[in-house]
Amino acid sequence: MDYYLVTEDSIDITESLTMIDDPRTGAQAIFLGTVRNEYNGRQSLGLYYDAYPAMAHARIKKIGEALKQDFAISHVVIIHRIGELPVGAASVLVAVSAPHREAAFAAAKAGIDRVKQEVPIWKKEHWADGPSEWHDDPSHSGNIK
Amino acid sequence: MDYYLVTEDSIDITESLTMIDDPRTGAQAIFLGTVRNEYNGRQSLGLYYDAYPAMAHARIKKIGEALKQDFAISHVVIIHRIGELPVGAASVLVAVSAPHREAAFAAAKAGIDRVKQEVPIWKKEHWADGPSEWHDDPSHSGNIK
Amino acid sequence: MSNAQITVLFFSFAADRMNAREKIYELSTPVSIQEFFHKNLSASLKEPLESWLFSVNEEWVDPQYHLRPGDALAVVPPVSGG
Amino acid sequence: MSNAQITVLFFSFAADRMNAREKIYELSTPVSIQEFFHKNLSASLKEPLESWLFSVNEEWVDPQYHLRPGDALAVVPPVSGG
Repeated sequence: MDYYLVTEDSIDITESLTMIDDPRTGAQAIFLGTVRNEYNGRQSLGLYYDAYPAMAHARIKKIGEALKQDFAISHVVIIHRIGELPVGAASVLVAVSAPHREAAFAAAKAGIDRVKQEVPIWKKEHWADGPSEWHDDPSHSGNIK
Repeated sequence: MDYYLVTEDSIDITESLTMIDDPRTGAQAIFLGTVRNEYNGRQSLGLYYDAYPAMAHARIKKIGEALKQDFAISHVVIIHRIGELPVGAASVLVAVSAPHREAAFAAAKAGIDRVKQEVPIWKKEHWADGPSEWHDDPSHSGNIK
Repeated sequence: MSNAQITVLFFSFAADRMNAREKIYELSTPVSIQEFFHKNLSASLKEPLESWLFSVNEEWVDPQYHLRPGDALAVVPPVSGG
Repeated sequence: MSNAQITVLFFSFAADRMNAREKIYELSTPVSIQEFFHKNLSASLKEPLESWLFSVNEEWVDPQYHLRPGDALAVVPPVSGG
């Protein structure tokens, strides 16, 4: 089955694998994004993810449906966690199953690329040594592109 | 940590993710191979995996070490299950963690490609409608390349 | 909400600059997002119109879209999910 | 195992054709894998020398390798893991 979720709960990887499970598929490619302890060399204590939940869910679903059109894959799960996330926590999962591995890898890669570019979700970096800052805020300190 | 295993036990994905976990990594790419219910259109009941265990383990370790040389990744886990595997069972896992997703995907893809080409492991297809056959046996029925 | 009102949603640093995640505005006359932005939002949001994306009722729209009573307009900064 | 013996390991369809996963052979004189193959294995394994890979003591070797007493030679079909 396909499944799309924007949630404040932790991401259940085992359950996601069960959802893409299919006896016709031999290849599962999974991307898991986690919160890092640094950004551009500056220490971070974690991230806060803001979202426009209804649009984020709709966009994630649209991305999943496009992946099924564009690649020879069988099932897709995309989950994005929002809210306060400590270092090490999983923020995003893209899992696809396919008969063959080339399509599985290509779809998982395209899926996470599109999630990062298109889904209305924003992250705020909790710096260890200063005030928290939103990514891509033009008025920030310069540590975030 | 890095971890390499050839085993008759089922593959523990959650444990593998714990092994590649690292606060410096933001990207985990995982490939999971599972036993399909068909091969080239012919129905299958499962696979038997034969191995030269000591060489298979050494080769898998060598592949993992090469991935760490060739890609900007932090940790690698490669596990290959052998023995009798029913349809749906996981036969192989390649999991890598990296600061960034491009390296994680490229390394996981290269890893599974090399596992399939270089590791002394052989599979026998249990056809639903006829005698079992080894893959790549020149004297087989023609259903396996 | 009266018939002549719209809801405006703010996210990320737009919410910080507006000191609000949601505001109600009166629509006195039909206006485009662009006109509405310059009249009501520009001073607080600071960044120019081109810095933002806009959606109305959860669909992306361009700044020429004419707001209608009851619309939910969202002011969307560059996304940074993942 | 006497000093003049080697062990030969067979896998996959090589094991089926030899009806064994492991056999002990006497090494009367020093021989290359190629010579050993043609004398002892070729008839049962059926496929020509070029169809197989060989390892000795878990290292890949070519058919010109000269077998030594105590060696563990493996006859390795094309791999098909994954």
